Amino acid sequence: MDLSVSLPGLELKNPIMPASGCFGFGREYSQFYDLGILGAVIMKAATGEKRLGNPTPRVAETASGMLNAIGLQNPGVEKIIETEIPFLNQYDTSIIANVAGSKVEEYEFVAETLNQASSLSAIELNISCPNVKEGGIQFGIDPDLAYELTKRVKKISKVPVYVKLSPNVTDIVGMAQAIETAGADGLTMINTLTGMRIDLSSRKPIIANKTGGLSGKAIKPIAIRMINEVKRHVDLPIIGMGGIASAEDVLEFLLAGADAVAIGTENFTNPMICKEVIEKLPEVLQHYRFSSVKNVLEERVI
Amino acid sequence: MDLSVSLPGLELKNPIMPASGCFGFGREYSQFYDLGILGAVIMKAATGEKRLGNPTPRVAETASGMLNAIGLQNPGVEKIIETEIPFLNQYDTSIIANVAGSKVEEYEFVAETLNQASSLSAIELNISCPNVKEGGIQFGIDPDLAYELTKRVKKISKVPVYVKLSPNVTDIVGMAQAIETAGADGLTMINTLTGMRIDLSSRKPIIANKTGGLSGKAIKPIAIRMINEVKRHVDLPIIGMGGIASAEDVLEFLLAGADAVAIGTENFTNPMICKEVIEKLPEVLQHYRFSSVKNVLEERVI
Amino acid sequence: MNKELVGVINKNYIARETVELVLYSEEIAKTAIPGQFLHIQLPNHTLRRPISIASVDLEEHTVTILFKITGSGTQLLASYEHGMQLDVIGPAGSGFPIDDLKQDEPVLLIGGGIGVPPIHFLLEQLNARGVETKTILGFQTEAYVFYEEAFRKKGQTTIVTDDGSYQNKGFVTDYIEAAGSFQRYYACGPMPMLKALKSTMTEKEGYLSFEERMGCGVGTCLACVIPTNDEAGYKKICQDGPVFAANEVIL
Amino acid sequence: MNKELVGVINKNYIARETVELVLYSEEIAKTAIPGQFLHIQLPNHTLRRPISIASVDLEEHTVTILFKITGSGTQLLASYEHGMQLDVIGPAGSGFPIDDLKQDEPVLLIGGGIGVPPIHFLLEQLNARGVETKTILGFQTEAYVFYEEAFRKKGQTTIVTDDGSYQNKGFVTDYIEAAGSFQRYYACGPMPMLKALKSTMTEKEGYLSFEERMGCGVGTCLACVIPTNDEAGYKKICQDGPVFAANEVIL
Ligand SMILES: Cc1cc2nc3c(=O)[nH]c(=O)nc-3n(C[C@H](O)[C@H](O)[C@H](O)COP(=O)(O)OP(=O)(O)OC[C@H]3O[C@@H](n4cnc5c(N)ncnc54)[C@H](O)[C@@H]3O)c2cc1C
Ligand SMILES: Cc1cc2nc3c(=O)[nH]c(=O)nc-3n(C[C@H](O)[C@H](O)[C@H](O)COP(=O)(O)OP(=O)(O)OC[C@H]3O[C@@H](n4cnc5c(N)ncnc54)[C@H](O)[C@@H]3O)c2cc1C
Ligand SMILES: Cc1cc2nc3c(=O)[nH]c(=O)nc-3n(C[C@H](O)[C@H](O)[C@H](O)COP(=O)(O)O)c2cc1C
Ligand SMILES: Cc1cc2nc3c(=O)[nH]c(=O)nc-3n(C[C@H](O)[C@H](O)[C@H](O)COP(=O)(O)O)c2cc1C
Ligand code: FES
Ligand code: FES
Repeated sequence: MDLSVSLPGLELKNPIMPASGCFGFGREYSQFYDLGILGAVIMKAATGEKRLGNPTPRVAETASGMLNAIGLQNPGVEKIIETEIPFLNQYDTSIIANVAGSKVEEYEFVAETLNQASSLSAIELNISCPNVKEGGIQFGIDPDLAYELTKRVKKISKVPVYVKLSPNVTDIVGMAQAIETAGADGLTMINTLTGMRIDLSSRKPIIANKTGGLSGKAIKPIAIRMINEVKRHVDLPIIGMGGIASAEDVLEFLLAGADAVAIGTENFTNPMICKEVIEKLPEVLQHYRFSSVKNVLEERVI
Repeated sequence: MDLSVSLPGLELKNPIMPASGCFGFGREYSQFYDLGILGAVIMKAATGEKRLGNPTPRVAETASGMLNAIGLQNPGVEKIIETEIPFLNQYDTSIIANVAGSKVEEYEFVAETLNQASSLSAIELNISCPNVKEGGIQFGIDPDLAYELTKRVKKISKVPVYVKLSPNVTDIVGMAQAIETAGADGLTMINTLTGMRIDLSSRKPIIANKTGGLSGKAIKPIAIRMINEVKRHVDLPIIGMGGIASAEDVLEFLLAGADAVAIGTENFTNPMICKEVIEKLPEVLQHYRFSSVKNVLEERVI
Repeated sequence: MNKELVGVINKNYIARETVELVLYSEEIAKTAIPGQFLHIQLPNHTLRRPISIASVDLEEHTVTILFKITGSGTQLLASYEHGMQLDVIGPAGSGFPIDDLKQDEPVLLIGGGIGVPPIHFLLEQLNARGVETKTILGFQTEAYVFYEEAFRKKGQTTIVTDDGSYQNKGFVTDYIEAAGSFQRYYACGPMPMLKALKSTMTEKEGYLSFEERMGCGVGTCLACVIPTNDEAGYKKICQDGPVFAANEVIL
Repeated sequence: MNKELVGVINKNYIARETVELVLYSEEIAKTAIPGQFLHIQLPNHTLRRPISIASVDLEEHTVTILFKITGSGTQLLASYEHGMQLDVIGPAGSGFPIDDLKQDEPVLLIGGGIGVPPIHFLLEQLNARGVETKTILGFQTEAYVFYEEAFRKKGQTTIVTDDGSYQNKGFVTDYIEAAGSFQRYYACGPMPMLKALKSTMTEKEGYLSFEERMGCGVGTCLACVIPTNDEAGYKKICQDGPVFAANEVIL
């Protein structure tokens, strides 16, 4: 069955890719299966300089989900270009870089630097990381800031720019519209919802950063709702994510309005999940009377 | 062990009460246990006139949670005063009325009418029901409207006014502060998060209303985070809710900043849950070295 | 109605994707009437699953339920074995009214798919009271047919399959005329079937048993309402139903 | 490292709240080294649980793990019985380096509570290589003591309990001097114990095995980092560890 989809900068053999921060730069999961089967890989966030992230504990389990506050730990954009992109280049898959920063200038620098790397298919602006103290999150909750940032990065970037939306907002459509107006090529959504767990013995938050981002199956209904709402108002392609754990979930996201999907947390539960979902997708599409992924996108009623 | 707590208008023998809409007016659950053991009962929403609510299906299951879009179905405030409050009056428990409406005037009318009922301990303003088309939800996401509504109802009401916060906002603290400034006596939080599920066979949302409110264990980390954030900035007592399903959960909410708690969805999973949690709470408090509920409130570090 | 832990006595696959569970409960066996259901909790599922009572055995103190595997809840339910326990609320809902039946006229029973179990329980009770029954049962295909013998033993029985792969082909409604005269009909099955029955048999007294997605299952949350002709304008399927007179509900 | 389904061969409660599971895996039994762990999936839990390998049997192709019930995951793990299957990733992490040990000097092994299992696996391997071991094991109280015999059989062993309810009272660090000379130490246990060991034995070469809350367990998510003295500034407990040289990490 034809699973291919086309999005700006992304001619994907299938709509499945691992989500940023849940797959590192692919090295570890390449022990489990051939990364060449993936539609694309979204890399872990890149910042201007190396970052060491937050103190530990950085994760906590919740009902059907988890909290994380990694804090954008990464070796810095230059090191990523030098050592990680070449590794991924061995595989027949598209590479999307996730760009983060504290200031507009840092986003610009990271985007500009990444544009010099060969074989990068797109960048994803992470304007919504709730786990770093300064910056980042503000861009994700204020439509004017998001507009400004998107516009500035678009000016610099030759590769298509996707902007990743935070669900921690009152008006997700307003955010998406501001980003559309600024000229973004696509949206990715959703990032994590800010949450907290308290340890009863220590009487303190489990996560050292106190709050963390909630991801996993628990947030799927929120992701589906937001994607559907945005798709009804905004004309950009959407890479959907939030709790995907099966080929059925992928179809639910596509029907809701996503044009491709990313799988995050479930990689931790099942390191084979991307492969299993790709293998199962044709059967599931057929069962629900679709002839291809493109056929789903044509027939869905948003 | 002393489980009692004091909140404005509410001298509770324990901090446990069923959440609005998840216990009707208590009749059905009175078959399962004596409602007199409850700290309080929060009744199903009351509106000015009888409402028939949304078309069915009205609920859908999600991972560790559920969606609902009942749509404020209720017999109208006068009928509630006539037939439901007298029923609950048989039991030695506090009664809190949940007030909903489409316009400020409807809220005022309902609050005023309820104030004529004897033995009502407090009212809870439901400014956050995401499941009715007109009104309601706007009050819950706009701090100015929330301020105005709270102020007008406070002017009318002799019994303390609690305002129920919607989690579907960017700035929960801003909402809480507006409501505090307007003179509310307390906050209840959180209401449901707007979500959606799509049925793969029909290719349409499962819930007839399309979107529904997400509740249950899945949302607990979001509730804990929001309560904690609000408690650090606002000086009002908080009745906490969102996914409580055990006595341990109750302690987690109290440590996060709640002064009493409500149990919603878990009543459907286990109709005995309120009773079981009340019975288990002393043991759990003791295990974590607390001597009473008040002791938790004193010792917690927000 | 009560919440109790009941032991699983026996499990059988009786047709394709169709499982019969025999549960031990003195209380439910004693009090249940046809049309009532059990509201069953399953680990890691927020909502209980409503499953009709298919029969009771007063001597063995057992209650039999029968369900089709259609999703994660019924899948999990199918994994229960002898010796395990289920948390159930029940008997829930109101049943089929049968106290005012005349003795000397047959009644028509109509069951479609997973609507057959409560009709089977009803059959047994009517039989015990000496009321003659005629039954029409509809199934998807041959592989899904169950309880045929049980019905045949107790009265005239017509089996219909959607594709004609077993006995008659078509819809249950196609075979009502052939069933001859009856004083009243009772039916349980998918909504399109119930709608067709209501609109075809306008002059007959009939009782229909409905399905709807439930929250509480005990009458409190208003998830399961059905519009009615009376002043209230609605009734609750879980508590006032699942059985309603055909002429009181608006479909 | 691999993801595989392994069969449960046997389960035993060997001390209070402490369970030993014997699993069948030819591959893991063959390749595992002491200090490595299994990352175990449990139904309805988002995160896998890391549990150290406590021993392997190359003839029976089995891997033994041992854990204390401390929460919902280990509670569920304790419900596994002979015949059931577990989804595990492993052997994960790096182990205790032992290839460069001298043959003629003893090593000191220190285990605290649920840190004892990997130390036990290490004991077996050292013993097989003819390296003499001295062991100090710490437990909360008498009820929690396990594997005493296994250690005694293979070398000098000191048992310490927090409250003195069994043999010696106090902390494992109180008994290091009495253990006499050794070429190197290996330890696994709670963080305060590891910190105390590192700061007491500054001139000794030592290897410590750490615990941290994990996400992926395979080195990808950076949940489990520990600060180090090198240029990178951190290492990953799940992949680079859980065992580190005492002098490379900052505690
Ligand atoms: C009063 C009543 C009696 C019933 N009796 C029987 C019976 O005897 N045998 C039988 O096989 N089935 C019966 N059903 C239908 C049965 O409840 C559903 O098949 C079952 O709940 C599906 O659960 P699932 O987890 O397998 O499916 P999923 O689709 O995964 O369920 C998801 C959610 O939708 C609900 N749901 C899905 N389908 C239905 C449905 N048809 N009716 C109501 N809720 C649904 C589930 O309860 C659950 O909350 C009855 C339903 C009702 C309302
Ligand atoms: C490398 C390594 C090896 C381990 N080996 C063993 C062993 O051999 N025997 C044993 O009994 N325990 C061992 N542990 C600790 C064990 O992983 C935890 O006790 C277990 O994860 C608790 O899970 P739970 O669901 O019962 O507890 P919960 O508190 O409900 O767990 C909630 C979450 O916190 C994590 N967590 C809780 N406590 C710990 C902990 N101490 N370390 C890491 N994560 C934790 C859980 O993995 C889970 O993600 C080891 C830990 C690590 C990191
Ligand atoms: C451990 C962890 C780390 C993450 N790191 C990043 C990141 O660096 N950049 C980013 O844009 N999103 C990051 N995310 C968010 C995910 O990409 C994804 O948007 C979110 O987790 C929802 O998808 P899921 O439910 O499938 O995990 C991270 C999520 C997790 C769980
Ligand atoms: C079926 C259902 C109906 C509800 N009806 C109301 C309502 O009428 N008024 C209201 O303020 N909240 C209503 N709620 C929200 C709950 O009171 C509660 O805030 C929310 O469900 C979170 O708590 P929980 O996770 O314990 O259910 C309803 C929730 C559910 C599940
Ligand atoms: S399911 Fe709650 S009222 Fe019927
Ligand atoms: S747990 Fe993910 S890197 Fe160690």
